[in-house]
This record gives sequence, C-alpha cells and structure tokens, in this order.
Amino acid sequence: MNGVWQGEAKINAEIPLLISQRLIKHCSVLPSPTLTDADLQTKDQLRTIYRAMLGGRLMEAKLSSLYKAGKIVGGVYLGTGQEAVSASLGCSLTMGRDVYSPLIRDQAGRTGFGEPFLDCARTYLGSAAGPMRGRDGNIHRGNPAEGYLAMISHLGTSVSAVAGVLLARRIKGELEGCVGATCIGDGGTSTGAFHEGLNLAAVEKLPLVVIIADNQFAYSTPSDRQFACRDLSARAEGYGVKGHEVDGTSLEDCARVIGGAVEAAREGGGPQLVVAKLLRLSGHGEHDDGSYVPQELRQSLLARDCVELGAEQLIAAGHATREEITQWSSELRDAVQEAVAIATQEAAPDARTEDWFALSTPSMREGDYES
Amino acid sequence: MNGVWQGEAKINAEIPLLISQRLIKHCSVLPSPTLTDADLQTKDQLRTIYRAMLGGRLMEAKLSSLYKAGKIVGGVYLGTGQEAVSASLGCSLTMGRDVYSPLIRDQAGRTGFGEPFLDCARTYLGSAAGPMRGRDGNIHRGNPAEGYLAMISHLGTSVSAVAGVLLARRIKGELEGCVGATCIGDGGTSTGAFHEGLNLAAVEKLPLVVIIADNQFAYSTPSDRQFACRDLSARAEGYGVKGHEVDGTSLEDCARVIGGAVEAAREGGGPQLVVAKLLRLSGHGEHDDGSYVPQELRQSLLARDCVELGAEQLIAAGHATREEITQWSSELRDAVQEAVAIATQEAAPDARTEDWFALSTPSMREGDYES
Amino acid sequence: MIASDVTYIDAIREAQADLLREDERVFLYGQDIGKFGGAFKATKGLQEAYPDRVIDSPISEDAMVGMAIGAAIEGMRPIVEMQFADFSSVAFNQLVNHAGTHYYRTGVPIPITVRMPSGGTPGSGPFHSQSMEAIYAHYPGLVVVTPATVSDAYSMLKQSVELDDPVIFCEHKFLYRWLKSDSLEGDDLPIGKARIARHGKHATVVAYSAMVHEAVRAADILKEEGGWDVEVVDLRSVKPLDTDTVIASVARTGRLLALGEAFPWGGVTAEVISRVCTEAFHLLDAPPQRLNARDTPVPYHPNLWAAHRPTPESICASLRHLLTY
Amino acid sequence: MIASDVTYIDAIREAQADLLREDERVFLYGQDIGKFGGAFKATKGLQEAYPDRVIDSPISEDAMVGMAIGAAIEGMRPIVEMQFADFSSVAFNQLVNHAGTHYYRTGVPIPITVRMPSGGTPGSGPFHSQSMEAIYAHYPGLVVVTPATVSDAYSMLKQSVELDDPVIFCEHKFLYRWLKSDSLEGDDLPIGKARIARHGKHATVVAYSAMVHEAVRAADILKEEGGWDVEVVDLRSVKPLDTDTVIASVARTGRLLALGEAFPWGGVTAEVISRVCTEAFHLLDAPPQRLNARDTPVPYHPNLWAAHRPTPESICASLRHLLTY
Ligand SMILES: Cc1ncc(C[n+]2csc(CCOP(=O)(O)OP(=O)(O)O)c2C)c(N)n1
Ligand SMILES: Cc1ncc(C[n+]2csc(CCOP(=O)(O)OP(=O)(O)O)c2C)c(N)n1
Ligand SMILES: [Mg+2]
Ligand SMILES: [Mg+2]
Repeated sequence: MNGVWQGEAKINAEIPLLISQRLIKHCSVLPSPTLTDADLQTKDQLRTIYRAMLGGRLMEAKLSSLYKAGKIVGGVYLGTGQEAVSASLGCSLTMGRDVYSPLIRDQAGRTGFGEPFLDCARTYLGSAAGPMRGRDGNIHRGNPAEGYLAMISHLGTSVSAVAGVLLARRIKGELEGCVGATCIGDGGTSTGAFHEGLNLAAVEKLPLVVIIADNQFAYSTPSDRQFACRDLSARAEGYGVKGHEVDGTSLEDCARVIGGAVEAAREGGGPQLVVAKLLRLSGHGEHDDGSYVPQELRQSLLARDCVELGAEQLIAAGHATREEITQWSSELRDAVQEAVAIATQEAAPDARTEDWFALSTPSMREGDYES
Repeated sequence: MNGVWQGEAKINAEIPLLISQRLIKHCSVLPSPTLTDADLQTKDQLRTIYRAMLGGRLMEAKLSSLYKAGKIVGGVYLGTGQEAVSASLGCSLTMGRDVYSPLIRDQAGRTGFGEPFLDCARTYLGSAAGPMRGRDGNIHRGNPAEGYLAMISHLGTSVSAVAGVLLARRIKGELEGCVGATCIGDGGTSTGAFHEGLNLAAVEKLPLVVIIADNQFAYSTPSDRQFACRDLSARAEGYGVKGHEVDGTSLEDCARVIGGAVEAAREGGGPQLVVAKLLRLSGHGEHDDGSYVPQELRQSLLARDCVELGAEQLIAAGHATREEITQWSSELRDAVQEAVAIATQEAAPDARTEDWFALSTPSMREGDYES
Repeated sequence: MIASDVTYIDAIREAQADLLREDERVFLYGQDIGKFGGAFKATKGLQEAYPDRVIDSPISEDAMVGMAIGAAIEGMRPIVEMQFADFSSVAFNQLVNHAGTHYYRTGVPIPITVRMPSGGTPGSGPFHSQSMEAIYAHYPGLVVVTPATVSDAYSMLKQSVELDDPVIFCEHKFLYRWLKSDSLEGDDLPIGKARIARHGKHATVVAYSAMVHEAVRAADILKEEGGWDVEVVDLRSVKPLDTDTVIASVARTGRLLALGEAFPWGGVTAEVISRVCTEAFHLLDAPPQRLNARDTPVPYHPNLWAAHRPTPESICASLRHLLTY
Repeated sequence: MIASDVTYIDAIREAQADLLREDERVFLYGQDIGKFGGAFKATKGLQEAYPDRVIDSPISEDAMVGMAIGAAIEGMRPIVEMQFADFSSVAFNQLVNHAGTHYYRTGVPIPITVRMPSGGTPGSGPFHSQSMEAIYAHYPGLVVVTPATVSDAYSMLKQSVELDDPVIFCEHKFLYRWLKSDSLEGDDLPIGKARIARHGKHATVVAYSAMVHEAVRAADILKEEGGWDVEVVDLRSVKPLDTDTVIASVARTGRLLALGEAFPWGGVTAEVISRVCTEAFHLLDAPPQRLNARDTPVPYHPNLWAAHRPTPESICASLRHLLTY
C-alpha cells in the first residue's frame, strides 16, 4: 500500500513496548519539558489526558478493523495523531456544566469528556440502543441534553450552535463558570459558517474555545490551497479573540495551552482560538490511504505520534511508569472490546417499528400522506 | 426631523459656496497634504476623482428628491460621505480592462468607472430602455459584459464573483494588467460569503482589491455589534492579503491609498484589503432618518464631508480653483437633470410584451405550464 | 390586548411583546431589531422593555440560526428575524440540515421560530420579494406557517413559539400595513388546521397568505358577475397541510383551483393538487386548475410585478375556465 | 470513446475529459478534484492532463459557485463539483439568487454546470444522501438534470456544459459503480426530452435518476407476477420537465404513478401529478399514485435506509393498487 503510515503499528497491541524503543530513537528531538505553568501541568491532569488519548487511539483502532472486516457501513474517520489536542480539550471540560461539540477526529476528546465507549460502538455499528438509534452514524453523535452536541456534516456549523448554548445561559444568568468548546480542521476554516460563528461569539464575548487542528490537509487538499496566511493563528486578531499556537504532537504543550485557553475563557477572557499544528496520521477516512501526503512531511516533526511522545513525556517527567501505561492500555483495550461486543449483539433498528417522524409534536406530523 | 445631517445642505445647489465658508471653519483640523507618493497624487487624478465625487453626490441628491416626490418606487440608498472612497476606486479602474462590482453606496465609483448617469436614472425610474429593463432596480445594475457586475442584494456575494472573472482571465492568459475590485460595508464583513470569497482570492493570489467602507453602521447596527476586533484592517493578515487603512473623508488620502492598492494588485501584489474609516452621512436609505447615529459621532472627524473637504484640498493644493469646481458642479447638475429628464419620459416595461423567461436557451424554457 | 385598527405588523409585534412578557425562555435575535425596532418595526420598543432578550445580530444569517439552535437546545425559545425572507437563503443549511434534522437524529427538538418577511411588494425586486415556503416545506423537520389575517398573525406566532419544533413563520410584507382588523383576537385555530375564508358551493380556491385576499376579491367579482359562489380555503400552514379540510371543500364544490404567489415549479399548488388528485380524484368534476407567480425572478417594476403574481383578474380568468368547464 | 464495461462514474469522467479536450473554455473546480481525482474519482487523471484547468478549491461552496459565476460571465464554462449534493445547501444562495437570476436581470446568461453527487447509499446518513432537485427546480433560472443511464450521464454532462444556462447536474451515487454499460454512446436525446425506459400499456411510472431502475425492476416483477405491462418514463431532466411525453404515455396507459427518491412534500412527484391532472385529467382511468422517500432525514442504518426510499416492493404495492383500481 502506497500510504503506509510511519505509525501504522501503533494501533496494535504493542503500544507501550514500541514506546520504549522509540524513546531511544527519538529522544534527541524531544523538547525538554517546560514546567512553567505548574498548576495546569499537574500529574493528574496529564495522566487523565493521556488515558483519554490512549482510549481514543484504541477505540479507533478497533473501529478501523471493524471497518476493514466489513462490519461498519459508511465511513470511519480516525483522529490518529490528533489525540493530544483532542483529549486536552475534552478533559478540560465537564459534562453537564460545559458545552462540547467535537468534530470528526475527536474520539479522544469525546472519551475525555466522558462519553462511554459504548455510545461510540453503538453509533458506528448502528445499534438501535445507541444514542442515535441507527438514524445517524459514526461521528454524528452526541447527547445534546447534556451539552454534548451532535455535529452535522457541514463544516463550521457547530461554532454558532455552541455560541447559542452559551448565549442562552447568559440570558438565563447561568453562564458563570461555563465554557463552550468546539474543534475544526484547517479546511473547515474556509467555510462561511466558521467565520460567522466565530465573529458572532466574539461580538458577544462568549466563553467559547475553538480549536483548529491544523493537520496540513483537508482530505487531500494541502493547506496552501486552503488559506494564504502564514498561520491560522493570525486570524485571532481579526476576530478580536485571543489566539494561541500549540505543537499538537506534544501532550505537555497541548495540556498547558488548551487547558489554559479553557481556563481563560472560563474566567471571562472571552473567546479563545487555539491553532494546533500536527499531521493527520491516517487517511481522511479508512477508505483513503492518504498516499498524497509527501514523504518529507511524514518524516517531519509534525508527524510525531502524540501517543508515543506523550508516553515518553509522562515517563520522563516521572508522572507515570511504563508499567502503568501498559496497564492502562490493556484496561482500555478490554473496555473497548467489551463495548464493541455489547453493541455488536444489540438489535439493529427495525424499519417496521421505526417512528418515521421528523417533528416531535404529534399534531404537526403529517404521516404518510401519499396514497 | 430627528436625524438632520450636519451636511444636509450639501446636496443643494450651493456646494462650492458652502465649501469656501467651511474652509475657514475647518482649516484647523485639516491635515496638511502629504505628497509622498507624487506619482499617484497628480493633479489630473485628483480632479478626475473629485468630479466623479461631485457627480455621485449630485446624482444621488436628485434621486433623493425623486424618491421624496414619489417618483421612485422601492428604495433609494445614498453614498453621501463615501464619495471619496468610492470615486477613488472607480477612477482607478478602466472599463473594459478591469472588473468592478460596486455596492450600495457607490454612485460616485460607478460614475468614475464610466457608467453614464442615464443608466442610473433609467434603472431607478424603471425605464424599459435601461440596462435592467425594469426587471431589477436602483443599485442592482451593471453591465456584466463590460466587467461591470450587477450586484445581488445578498451582501458579500460579489467578492467571489469578481475573483471568478479574474481566475477566468488567468486561465485564458489574459490576466496581466487587470484588476478586479469590489466594495463592502462594515456589516457585510460578517457574512460567510465575504469570508469565503476573500479567502479564495487570497489562495489564488488574484489581483483583487476589496474596499471595506467602515461607515460605523450597518443599517442601524453600530460596529461594536458587528465585530470585536480593534479595526477591520486587522483581518488582512489572517487572509494573507495586504492591508491598508485610510481616512475615508479625505480625497487626497483615498486617492493615494486606494489608487496605490489598485496599482499594487495590478503589479502582481495579490489581493489588497483597504479599510476606509468614515461615517455614512445619510440614513441607511432615504426612508430612514438615521436618528440612531449619536450626536458626538456626527460632530466627529469621521463626519467630515469628503466633498467639501475634497474641494478644500483641491483648492489648497492649487489643483483647482473655486470657479472650476462651481463650473463642474453646474455641468454635472445639468448632466444629471438631462439623464433624469430622458429616463422619465421613456416607456415603462410592458407586462404584455415582456419576455417571461429566466433561461436564455429557448428549448430549456417551459413557458406557462399552468393550465 | 384589544385594539382598534390593529394591523398585521402590529399583531406580530404584540405577539412578540406577549411572548417576552409571558415566557422567560423567549428572546429575539436579528439585524436591527433592538433600539431601531427592526426594518419593519416588528420589534419596536421591545428592547427597551426587555434589554437582555432583544438582541441585535451581525449580518450573519447562518450563524444567527446556528446560534438559535444552540439556544433552543439549552431550553430557550428564540425568535429569529430575517430582515427579508430572501436572505434566509444564506441560512438554508442551518435551517434544513441542522434544525430540521435534530429531533429525528437525537430526539431533542429545536423550538426556534424564524420570522420571514415574505412576498412581493411593488418595487422590491428580485431579492426582497420572495416566498420561500416550498423550499422549507420540502425538507423534513420544519413546520411552515403562512398566516393571512391579523388574528392569525398574532395567534400563530404565539403558537409557533410554543411548539417544540422549528417553525418557519412566513409573514407577508404586503399585508403588514395594508391589512387591518379591529381586534387581535380570532378563532384561535391551531396550526395545521385550514379555515374556510369564504363559503361557496361552485368551486374551491385553495390559497394562503396574501393570496387569500386576492382569492376573496376574485370570488366577490364572480359573485357579482355571474352569481357564482366560490369557496376560499385559507391553508394557514403549508406544512402540515390540512388535506382534510381541502378535500371536504372539494367534496362540496367539485372544482379546485390551487393558488399561490411563489414560483410555479413544485411548491404548495403542486402539493395541493397532487394530494387532492391522489386522495379524492372522484370528487373532482373538472380538471383542477393551478395559478402561481411566473417562472422568473420577481421583477422590480410595478408593472411587471403586478403581472408576475396572480391578480384578481388572472384568478377570475382561471375560475371562469373552471366554473364553465 | 467506445469502452466495454463502462460505469456511470466513468461516463462522468469521460465527459469531463472530452470537454476539457474539446473546449478551452471548460475548467473544473472543486474540493480534492486535482491530483486526488475527487472523492468519487470523477476527475481522476484530469489535472495531470490539464493542470491549469482542474483546480482544487477551498471548502467554500458559496465562493466556489460565486467564482464560477464570475468565470462564466468572463466566457468560461466552469464545472463545479460539489463533494456531495448535500453540501450545496451552503451554496444555495449563489445558485438560486446569483446564477439563477442573472440572465433575467442582465441578459447575460451564466453557463455553469454544478455536479451534485446525489441520492442515498446504505450507511451514508442524513448528510451524504440527499436528492435536492426539487429545491433547485423550484427557483427560476436553473436547468436541473437527473441522468439515469451511463450514456445519459455522458451525453447530458456534455450538453449541460454546452448550454448557455446554469445547470444543476444531479448524478446518482448509487449508480456510480453499480451501473454499467458497454458503451458511452446512446441515443443522444437532448435535455428536456424524456425517454420511455420500458414500454407497457397498463400503467405509467414516471421516474428519474436511480428510481428508473427500481421502477423497471418493479415492472419486471409485475410482468412475471400478473402479466402486467408497465411503462416506465425516465424524465431525464426535471426542469424542463417533458410533460408531453408523460401525457402521451398516460394517454396510452390511463394510469400514473409518480416516483421519486426525494422527500415527499412538493418536489418532482407533486409537479408531475399536478401537470398531468391539470392538463390531461380525462386521460386518467384511476387516481394517480405517488411514491417518494419518507418525510424524515435519510437514515444511516441500511435497514432504515432501505425502508426510507421506495423499493421494488413498495413500487409494486403502489402499482398493484393502481392496476387493480
Ligand atoms: C461544507 C462542507 N463541505 C464539504 C464537506 C466534505 N468534507 C468532509 S471532511 C472534509 C475535509 C475537512 O478538512 P479539515 O477541515 O482540514 O479537517 P480534517 O479532515 O483534516 O480533520 C471535507 C471537504 C463538508 N463536510 N462540509
Ligand atoms: C445577507 C444579507 N443579509 C441582510 C441584508 C440586508 N441589508 C442590506 S444593507 C444592510 C446593512 C449593510 O451594512 P454595511 O455592510 O455596513 O453597509 P452600509 O449600508 O453601511 O454601507 C443589510 C443588513 C443583505 N443585503 N444581505
Ligand atoms: Mg485538516
Ligand atoms: Mg456600514
């Protein structure tokens, strides 16, 4: 296959073992951990984020193999390489209090936010018991009543929706201490919806955090066909929001910068725009081998695998031992397996008993008005 | 009337007389003319621009009185106070070679670009002989075959259309030496269409000039409800385009900065974003008295009337005499009168002979398929 | 409120005032709706009374609707004002793909009401005259209402906001100041029920919004002219569309004209005729007739505008054809 | 080109290759259409051959169409690829209000072709399955074509680009690889003419796009089952809609089923029934029938998806009802 990823092996069972080998290979390029913002870089926080990253990686590895085995219909989109960014956001938010609208590559963030693997498995496998009941699939899932929004496919549209939840809370006098957050890709920034949503949030000075995961490609389209600015963080000033840049491959950096942006928003600092630099370490979806990604990019620092690097960082800082990580990994793998096993056995939706109604109000439903 | 404008009198016959009186009142606040870019600030250029400004002002004054006399149906939207910006752009472009998509407050720019007053009068008065044949009205006019695009109402949509003309020329190998230009208001920058269009032009590095006439209001909505950045020119960097700021009340500054932006685009400098600061010296349309504009803004430097100030600048620099300006004014007033007189006498469109087809291809037309 | 000489636009303003007063979940969002009171003054004075719940938006129709969706998820009842229905084209995606799909996908309904100043007036031209009900009714998940009377404008706006589902509220600009009544109160029919606007026995005109009044005028002319009794059904909402009331009327008259101000391809008139013909074919004593605007953009000039949409004259012509078939 | 085993998507690719070769005014614009060859490989290899005329766009559907409009004004013939028809919702405004109004307003036509990968496939869900033809056909100023065969996909795409007017080219994703032919060449009917896809005398099914094949299957079943001869009319384009061919078929059969994969309110089926009933009421020996998808978003799960759209079984059920009326 043309598009074999440097880190392909990472989705197999040997992650912690690989880590130790790579640690030696890579350590020359490792930045020394900068522990400037000690509050945020607590051991606990990093361990929590890392577990969410691992969970995301392992869940997605499973989804990939289910897809390849023909057990998932439709698309499977992975966040491989984006887990540090995603989990750093998800773990900074509290379900029930905060608002989160993840995007396609946010399995780790969803896990960090508290979504059970079972919801994911059920949605991908189309279980009638899942949150989307087979009506929608894969990444198009959420639990809106808990502030966990269910994205539509049209990129950029979540920004204004999250802003709306926050505006509603302000009107109700319940905004204090809340944050709303969403992610978007480099490509998604080209949509009018993104622009309108971020601008609206800026005008209203809402506690909104928007993470741009600049993974160098939108599907096959490289960034230079997507925008012409030096860096997307140059957009922050034009919206009048606070801008941040972060190395998306580094758990430590993501935890600090993204965690910091969430705190800043929470404390009344208004909208925050975080641009994370990284590389998508998979195809656009599992149908795509990503062979258009040039070799030099695959070998650049952007291609570092944040899950491997994160383990190195945890170990180097003494926040976790290799054994612990191996342990988490196997626990999470079991949890993923269990979720998939349950969802696989659940009933699919049944067209005959399906409620074919798009409106909630019975008197507004037309029923089948065809003869 | 609540919303009488400081400069209301300026639309009457006495412009040049007023100018001399105000010259004395205002001269303390006048910036001394900076003649740094001597090439662009030629006497000829300033005279040309000023005549277009005067033409715009006088045409619009006539439109306003026609509207108030009930002779124009629908809306009348004036560019009062924006003539320096508008004409500086229109006069920098050459019909046939360049592409121009003016917006609602661009009578002066249209005049500068070479649109005859008659086209304007015919469109407002709904003459069947006009470029829009009564099918569309007021500012929704143009001559697309000459690169003079006919705006639709939806703000922001012209940006991509102008970009498309330019992209087409590049493909045909005919882009060399061409510029495309369009205007938008502060409010129009909040549209997704504006964002997508400017971003696309930036990616393609097209010779596009976008002027934002930041006139402090979008209809009644002040800028702080429209965007949160310090200044809209802060957006340029985020698009990777060259940004410019200009005092929109000053003919000299507008001629230099806008003329310069057009030249920069023409010479391969890529897209240019010019933000002009000024105040709309009228209501949103002639149905609106603009009473929501606070008094202090009406008395600020932003409220200087560019037509008056421009005359002062021309006279002070020795580019024109008061007598010349009076002369231009009366010539232009005659030309406006004549155009209106012609258009007024022309036949209105006749519904019975109207071609009721939205498609050009006869075989694609369904005709009246109702029984 | 009992008012004398209350207009259609007054009714819309009063409904919003009532809603703001009675229901803390209600807030208004739109361009220039605050201090300015909106392009048509539908929110005049409301920001003064409810400063936190009448909010001026940027010119961002997509985000305006997206914001309302988020607020609705959070339990609010936003009313979004489009400055003109025509500009909702920019919010089309959020309306049909976000608001319209949400309940089916997630089980969480989206109680937003989007007010659309609709329909033509002389001189408004192609972009300030559109009737977009068919566009929104075609997609699943939206309720689309089209009040034709002062009391319906009032009561249906209140009902729309009370509904748990997204409502496209098509209010006709031509009726804003032209249509007057001496009371806001009416028969308070629920959304989804059509009304017999004029009783008759020789033919049924099914209309909605401003065309109800043109139909009634045409019916009056034909009464005068030939003693014909034409029944006019006011659909009131086009989705749900009250097929039962339409068919009951056709059962009485045997003749159907479907009338609308929107573009002719598809739309309400096609849906009405299609439903009647599939469900009540044998009640028809003559081929059904159909009358819409023409298949061009809405023209600017009043001469063209008046000939673009159906008029009492063109309605009479259709009806004569139908009645003498 | 004569190929054996050429698919529907091959036809679309070949048409574009021919157009690029034959007409310098043609260029392609869309997301990932360059080196990558497009999400469905409809432009595979074309950028290599025409590097300046196959251009990757940002994710900006509104600006993509706006750009194409400008290029068309400048004399080019852009083909815009939407990655999925569903995403054209974001370009709705540029399509209906800019492209669709331009000729009527200015006299300058806008020859753009917008390719819309349309229709459902199992597992695609609410946002990658839509059939938007009714939305675009409702507005004046757009031609809307819906090829159902390999040779139509080929010849109609070429004709679309040759037309001076804007064309919404609805290509069905389900047919992309499933539908094969041994040649690109067909009868080269012009846009606006319907085709009898299967001859019959007992009833007429009017269908378009993928539903033509489902209708033919249903007809085969009924032939087998009861010796019924069902005629299938393939509309090919829904605007213009070839009422004459439809009515001529109904004149032969006396019975009509209008079939579509889109949402049920309004749309092609309503338009077809409405035209037949207003123009050829007395040709009908039975009430017309109508079959569409259900009035919910297109569901993700294949079980639900298969029951959401018409199937040979549901078509047969409708037809049995119609035939035995
Ligand atoms: C408005 C819109 N247009 C097109 C698409 C199809 N699409 C889905 S994902 C994608 C690429 C997104 O790229 P990016 O935003 O960079 O995110 P990434 O996939 O790299 O995480 C595209 C074009 C879409 N979802 N929405
Ligand atoms: C998409 C869209 N929404 C709403 C409108 C209605 N509208 C016309 S002009 C206007 C205000 C424009 O303000 P700005 O862009 O600042 O230009 P200005 O009028 O100040 O010159 C509005 C809201 C529109 N034309 N397009
Ligand atoms: Mg990306
Ligand atoms: Mg403004």
